Amino acid sequence: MLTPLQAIKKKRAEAVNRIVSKGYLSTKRVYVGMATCEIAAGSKEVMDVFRQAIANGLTDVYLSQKGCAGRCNLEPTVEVVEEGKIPVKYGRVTPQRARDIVERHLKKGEIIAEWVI
Amino acid sequence: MDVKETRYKLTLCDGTACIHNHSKAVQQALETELDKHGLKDSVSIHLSGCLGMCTKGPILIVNPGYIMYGRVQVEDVPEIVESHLVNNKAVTRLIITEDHLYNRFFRIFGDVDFFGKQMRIALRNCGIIDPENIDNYLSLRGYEALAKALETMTPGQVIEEVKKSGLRGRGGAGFPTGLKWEFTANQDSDEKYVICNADEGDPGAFMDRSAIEGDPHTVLEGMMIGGYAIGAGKGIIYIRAEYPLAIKRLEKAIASAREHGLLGENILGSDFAFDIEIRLGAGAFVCGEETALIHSIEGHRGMPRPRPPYPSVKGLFGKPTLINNVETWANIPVILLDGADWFNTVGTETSKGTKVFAVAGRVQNTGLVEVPMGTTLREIIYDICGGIPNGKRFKAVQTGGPSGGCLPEHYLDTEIDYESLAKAGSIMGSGGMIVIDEDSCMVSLARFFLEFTQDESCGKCTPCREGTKRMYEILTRITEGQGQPGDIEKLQRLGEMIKHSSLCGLGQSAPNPVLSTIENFREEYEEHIQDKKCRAGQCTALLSYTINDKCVGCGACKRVCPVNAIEGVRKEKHRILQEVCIRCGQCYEVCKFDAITKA
Amino acid sequence: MSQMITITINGKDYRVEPNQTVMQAADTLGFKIPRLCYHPKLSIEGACRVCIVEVEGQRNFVASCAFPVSDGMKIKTNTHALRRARRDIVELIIDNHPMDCHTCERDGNCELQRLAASMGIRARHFAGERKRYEEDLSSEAVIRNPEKCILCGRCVRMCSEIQQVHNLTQAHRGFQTVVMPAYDLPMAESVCTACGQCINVCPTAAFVEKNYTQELFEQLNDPERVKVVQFAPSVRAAIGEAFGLPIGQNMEGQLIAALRKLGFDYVFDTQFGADLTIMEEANEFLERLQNKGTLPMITSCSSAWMKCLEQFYPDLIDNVSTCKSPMSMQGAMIKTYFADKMGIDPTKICSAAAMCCTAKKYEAERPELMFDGMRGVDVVVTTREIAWMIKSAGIDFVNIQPEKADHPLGLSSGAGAIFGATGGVMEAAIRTAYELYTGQTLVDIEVEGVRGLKGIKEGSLTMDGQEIRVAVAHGLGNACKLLEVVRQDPQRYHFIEIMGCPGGCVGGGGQPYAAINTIPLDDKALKKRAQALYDLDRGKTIRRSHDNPDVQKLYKEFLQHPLSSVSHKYLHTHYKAKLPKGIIPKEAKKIEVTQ
Amino acid sequence: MTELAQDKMTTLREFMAEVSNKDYAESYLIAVLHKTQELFGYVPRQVMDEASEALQIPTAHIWGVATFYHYFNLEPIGRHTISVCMGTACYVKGATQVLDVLKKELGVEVGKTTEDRLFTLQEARCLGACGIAPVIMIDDKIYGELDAKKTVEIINQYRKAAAESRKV
Repeated sequence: MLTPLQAIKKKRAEAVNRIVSKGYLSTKRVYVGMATCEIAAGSKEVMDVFRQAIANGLTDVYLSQKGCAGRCNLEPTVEVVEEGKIPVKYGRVTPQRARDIVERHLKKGEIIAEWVI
Repeated sequence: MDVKETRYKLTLCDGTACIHNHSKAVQQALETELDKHGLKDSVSIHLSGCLGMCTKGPILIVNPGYIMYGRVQVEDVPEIVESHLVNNKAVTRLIITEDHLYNRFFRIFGDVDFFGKQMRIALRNCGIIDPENIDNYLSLRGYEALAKALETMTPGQVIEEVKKSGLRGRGGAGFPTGLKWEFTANQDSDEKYVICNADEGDPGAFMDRSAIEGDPHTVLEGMMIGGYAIGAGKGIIYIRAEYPLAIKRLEKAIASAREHGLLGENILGSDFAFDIEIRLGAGAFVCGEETALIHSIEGHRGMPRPRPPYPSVKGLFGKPTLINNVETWANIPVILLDGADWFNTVGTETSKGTKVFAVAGRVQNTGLVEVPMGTTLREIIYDICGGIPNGKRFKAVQTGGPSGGCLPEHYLDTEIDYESLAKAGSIMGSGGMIVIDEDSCMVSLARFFLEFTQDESCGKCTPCREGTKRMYEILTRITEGQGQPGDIEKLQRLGEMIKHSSLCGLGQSAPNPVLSTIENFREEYEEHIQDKKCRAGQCTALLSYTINDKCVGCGACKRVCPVNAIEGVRKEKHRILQEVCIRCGQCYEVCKFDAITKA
Repeated sequence: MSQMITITINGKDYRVEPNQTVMQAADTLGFKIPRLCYHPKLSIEGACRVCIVEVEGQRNFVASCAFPVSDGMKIKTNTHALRRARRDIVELIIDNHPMDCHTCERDGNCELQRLAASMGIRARHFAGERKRYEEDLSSEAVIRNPEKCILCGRCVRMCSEIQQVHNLTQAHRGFQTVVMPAYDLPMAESVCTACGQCINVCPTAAFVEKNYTQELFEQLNDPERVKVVQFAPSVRAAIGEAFGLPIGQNMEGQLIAALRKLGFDYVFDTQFGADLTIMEEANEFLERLQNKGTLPMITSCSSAWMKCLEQFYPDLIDNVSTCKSPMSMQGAMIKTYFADKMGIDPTKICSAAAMCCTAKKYEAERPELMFDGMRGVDVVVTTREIAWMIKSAGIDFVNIQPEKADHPLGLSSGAGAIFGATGGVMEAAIRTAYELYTGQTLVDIEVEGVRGLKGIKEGSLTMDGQEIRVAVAHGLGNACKLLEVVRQDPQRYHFIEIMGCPGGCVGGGGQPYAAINTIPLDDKALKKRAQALYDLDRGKTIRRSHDNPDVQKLYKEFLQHPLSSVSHKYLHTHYKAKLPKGIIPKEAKKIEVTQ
Repeated sequence: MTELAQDKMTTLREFMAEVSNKDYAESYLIAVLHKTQELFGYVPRQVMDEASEALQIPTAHIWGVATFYHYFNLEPIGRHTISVCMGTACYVKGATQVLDVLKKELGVEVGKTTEDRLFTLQEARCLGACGIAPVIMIDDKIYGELDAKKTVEIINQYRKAAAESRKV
């Protein structure tokens, strides 16, 4: 019988494993803000762009949603995190910008400076 | 911002303690050293607010990687630059490995100016985890605080820890949380309840919604710990029906927690049993008041009742009940894991920890900020939120929503805590913060809040039901140019009476926006009443738009007018039909020739 | 005995009981803190804020009706700030009130008026928009006028807590709050039982009875009509209050004299009808008892209770006596027996009734109670209305020479008198039933066990070795509690008396408004009114209904015997379930319901 | 009263039966009203009568509750619900003007439905989209950074769509 602390540590280890198995260790992690405010600003459509890109064969990318970080006037926001690099945070992302992020940043590694927060 | 060039971002703690420990000298040394290595362009230095690790200061954080160095002295600087920034090898002897919950946020956001002076405890996971996936929460020590409480602490010890932390209710009044827990724990009853008040209704405030949408499990964990501490088996989250996504995420979170054995019987193998249910509000602001909230959960009209008895004695279904708001609950796991001794180093003498504000209105960056208590209004408005846009002048900041007051410029350096805001004539409230510039009329603003409170008055007690209505009428006539001498005094008289005689907090605080604007902006009221003038040009009844001789007949105003109130032939002077005009000011905005007079 | 505690009021120390509110403590010490929404029989609302006081250590004023005293508490009841706040609060109420005092039914009897006067409101500072609502005139009995409502909530609490009819609610909120029945139904279509208790507790004229005084005056002036009036037992016990006399004076003789002066040709006493009711009801009970009819038998005198039964207890309709109420029996006898005896065309008779009750107005309209195409009673006025008519006609009620009622429907036994108090019908029925059943004289005819203001009273007696268990409930809320017991344990009682109003008819919805410095429905007042009736009973030589010679004569000349076919035609009826618009009790689902 | 859809009534009855077996069943009244509005778009009287029976709550009480909470519609509403955010941020950025334009354009007051049953106009407390104030929400879609003209354009889009769907 595990004690509560042992039990929760076991759960944590299992959780981490599940996250990793979903491709968390991919080179690039993409987070799309999906709070009410972000959705109101259009983040659902942005999310769809990334989903579609992955469905169309974009690999080595871990896609996830996240809550609101508090940058209301810059929503929708998208973060691209690469291990060992400074996370890149894009603001006011439209579906068109999202497609560009896929093409230029995710595929070619170019940071699109003018949209960065 | 030039991202490509920047390889490293350094964040230096600029809190009082770190400055005391010579962080400024470290900053200077860093600049010199960077210069020496020609790194000035590829490494940037940022200053942050207190990072809450004062005993280890000065603190320097290097991004990417979020390497945190502690007790950095001037002598250490060359080594850090040489080893870490040039050779990409961290200086292990200085690294702080202490795993604080609150600072994870900055691994992602530590480099953004907007977050520099912030400190994220309640919102520590918001914006960095997937709120719909419990694994995300578990991976960040989620539910460890609960496990710790169940395994190593008695309920009494949990309460002691919360008391020691100095945490106060984040819902408005700032009652010491630990005391509230203790009162409820001391009640002898086989049935007790824990309630999370998520009936956030202040216009302009959305802290609770964001917190739940971004990190629902934190709230659940806080409630479970509360349930364990006071001996309750059931928790209820009362949330506005207007927050469908937050509700969905809570439902999902509760379901996942059940699946993981974190809710239900024998939680984590202990003999603690607890479950959580969601109840929806239905569009009544007054239900944020705790006795009204209880009535609403019970299926009644959400009307408050006199206290005592307090809910801790006689609450939901007549049983002892512990009610805290979302932000308060979200602090609990951090207090248990990082310790009360750490928590109470953050903040001011009387107010510990951080406070989340929803900053709206006339600021560059609107949004949610979480800052340590003691941060000044100026830091929030100018340093974090980027000041007033369009070169306009700051006029006032309204805190506490419809229950709060308006503070003019000379209060900008007020260090925010419960007492200082009250002393200044406003309140902390649940965290709404509205910045007002010179284009806003203070009488109209007061009227707006009164319209809100009188619309949301439950109608039970006379002062609030009848009194706010009369105040609203007086304010309306002032903004419509029908103000009479003596109106200000009537507002004050009614305001004081309502404040002291109303049944519940809604009524007791309803006059605050009026009383504080009279106190600080009395001359604007007088101008409206005596001179029939609104200096902000916002009271439409006191102004009209006319076209002057500068008009060249370009037709821009005519095109933009939403109600076709402008007529005129091209290249000839146009005319505004006053009876049609809704005084929206669009023509005024669009005219390039200064041909529209607003008076 | 709990430990006494010390509190300070306005600088002076007092020893008081713990576990009470500031208001209660202050009351015992001779401080009368102004109040409005508070009523001792209802739950604490704390809404009007008139009773605010200062308590040291409290940030704001507190409502003394709700705030508990504690040892060492320092209270101020009369500071400048408090006086000013109270004044402003009452003024705010007035600002949203029609202020048509001179033409208002409650003029001179209005709690708001008294309060405003005591606050010294001499000017209005905050006047603004006033709420506007239509008066609801739909009901035969109770008029609702939301414009005059000050939202103290007493009527809502009365209707739900004491009466448990739950007809009224506060709807909407804030400045738009209105007291109304569900779905804003007209009172006539609502579940209102017409008991009129909302009128009794209303501080203003937001609820009043439907006034028939003008109609009655017109009838009285009609030379073609034979004007006949009957008056209920409780009217005589309370009408004096409307003329400033102390509570509990029996004004029977003065009332009869005044009614004659008003122009009535014949003045009859409903106590005669009560005696007649007992003759029928006691026999009905014995018949059920002997022939295994539906028991427990429940009385049917109270018209509010009858509506309550039809709506909420349709499953118990067979348990209810088929007897009409004393008023309706008397009305039937006026238009048949009396008319025939006097050779008057019954359609020429104006049959009026002065009742302590508002629901009797509703009852008089009921088609179930008609006979030969006629109504037994044409006009019902309340105690309040008849008092006003007497004043209006310039009759010196207080000093008038008492007179006696007319024959053949005016003589009554003591049993008929006590009908007006809770338990009275039961007591009167026992006096007759016992003697009819056993053939022996009941020695101890004053049945103490069913007297008094306890909500539900139980008792038993032995008749020829058989134990008869009885129960009495007054106020519909108590009735509901008792009937739940009956539903669960139908064998428990043989005979039940239910009266719709607290205290029985003496606390009826048509009784005089509470005089200054008294509380509506105060227990002491109800007891005094009841005592007047018990004294009346004790003062009579005939104290059993079956000993009333005029009743005996009526049977001999017209009705033949109790429960005869003639009796059935004129004195009995059947009630039917009504489509309920409140709670439909789960038990009632099986019952056939008619629209 | 118009006949209520049977399948929806069945769903609702099942829901009421479920909550009526819980502890403190009467406390689920507001949940029942929410469910009703979710199914029917408003709270019909017939449902309140049934809820009274199912939860054993007097109808007057249900009426009091239904009228207290502004979330509940007591009348059928239009095809599209326009909620004008009157939160502070929107107010500061001109929500009143947006509302005035809508009132004028639709010819209805707040809380009312247009004659063609196309729109119901409502005021809303903060919709949580302060960053793009002033905003309105039509059904569940948010439109931000509005001015008078843009507002009218949006309304016309819906009118056009409705006109086209009628043609088809």
